[in-house]
Amino acid sequence: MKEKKKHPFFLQGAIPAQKVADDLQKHSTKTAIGAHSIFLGQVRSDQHENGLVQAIEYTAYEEMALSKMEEIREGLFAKYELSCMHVYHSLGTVAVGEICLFVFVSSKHRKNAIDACAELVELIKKDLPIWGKEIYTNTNTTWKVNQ
Amino acid sequence: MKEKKKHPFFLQGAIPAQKVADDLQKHSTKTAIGAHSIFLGQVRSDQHENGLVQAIEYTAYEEMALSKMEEIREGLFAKYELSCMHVYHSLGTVAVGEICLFVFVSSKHRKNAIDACAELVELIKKDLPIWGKEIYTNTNTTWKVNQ
Amino acid sequence: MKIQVLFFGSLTDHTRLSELIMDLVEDTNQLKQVIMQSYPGLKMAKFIIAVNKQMIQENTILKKGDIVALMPPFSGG
Amino acid sequence: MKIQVLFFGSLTDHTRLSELIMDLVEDTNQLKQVIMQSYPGLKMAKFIIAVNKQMIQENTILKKGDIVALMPPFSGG
Repeated sequence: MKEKKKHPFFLQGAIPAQKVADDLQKHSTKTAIGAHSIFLGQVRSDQHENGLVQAIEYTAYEEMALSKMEEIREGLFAKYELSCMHVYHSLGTVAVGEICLFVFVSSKHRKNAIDACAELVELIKKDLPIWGKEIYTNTNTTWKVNQ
Repeated sequence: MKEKKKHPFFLQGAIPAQKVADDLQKHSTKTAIGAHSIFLGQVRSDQHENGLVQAIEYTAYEEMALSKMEEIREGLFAKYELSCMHVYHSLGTVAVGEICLFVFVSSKHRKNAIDACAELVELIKKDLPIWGKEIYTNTNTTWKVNQ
Repeated sequence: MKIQVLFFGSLTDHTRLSELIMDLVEDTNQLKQVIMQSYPGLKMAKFIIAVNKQMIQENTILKKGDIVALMPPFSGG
Repeated sequence: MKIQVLFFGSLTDHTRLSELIMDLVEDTNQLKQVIMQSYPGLKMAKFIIAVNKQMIQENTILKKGDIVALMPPFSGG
């Protein structure tokens, strides 16, 4: 564990695009870093038989998600040579076109950041107790299913 | 080719962190996008036998790089289902801690964006006629060698 | 002390509540039986169980104060 | 019309120039010979050649107006 500072993991509502620039800027003093790999999840306006998605409402088993996220984080720091890792997930309503997931992994050489970021995104989808409910323009709702 | 608009590929000096937020924000109206994969290259303060890196000075065979980049772009659009792809590389001097490469790939589902972004970064390093000269704090210089 | 049961995601469409307190039962299999009597909609639902934030695969003995979470497939991200 | 020769990256440490115009030569092998006579430092340098922005692997016939680039290993990104 190279970094001890605690960030919140869950953010209420959409993650502002500006946060990506602000967080990136903070890393300019970490001059051992050579590569940043970032993943952003954006809410899509999917057309389902029940209607057109206009937002997703996220809920979570927060305590379990945080403890599971800590496990994932430690596993990836053990597996890859990383400088730092930051992850944010929305809770509550995120409208179409807005960001609901922000994953940010930095390392000295690119391969570690890229591979760890890709693996982290899969683990977040697979292992974290978070649920999205799709809200349609016609006010119908359906629980999201991950692919 | 889903996108025809032409961006510059080479930017003079460092790429501002703010550009990442601005470019991301522009994609909020593209509501078919579900995933953005971003890679950023940051200049490291490596310690070499000749000294401590304080900046990299980039030069390129610009015409060839642009034509090669167009080939790479078309190849990736043919191979992956992508919504858009933006790439920026610095020319001239980029100081330690600053960004010299910004790769931004978006798609409906995450796998395409993540895989295409990773492949694109490798192709940029391998196939584009760009050279970095490391400038040391003691004013020595050495030509960078990619790993 | 009793057992706290948490419901998440689509399961709350069947239970209309996200949390309940029930008397101690033997194990998670018995807990499922009791819960499904009250909320028969859960019989058709797909879910996994966590006891004290640890996912379990098999029937698990319960003790006073345990927190049992019923969770449908995750869909974060 | 002659041939334009471009030098990039570390090669310019040997040539002290980034571009020169020379009389037409037969092919890229002959071009290398001529260039290396003027800039013997290039004999030890590792480089690849592009003719009109296309990388070449083998000796290539040159014609008037061709642009030949001598490029050391790339180190962008």
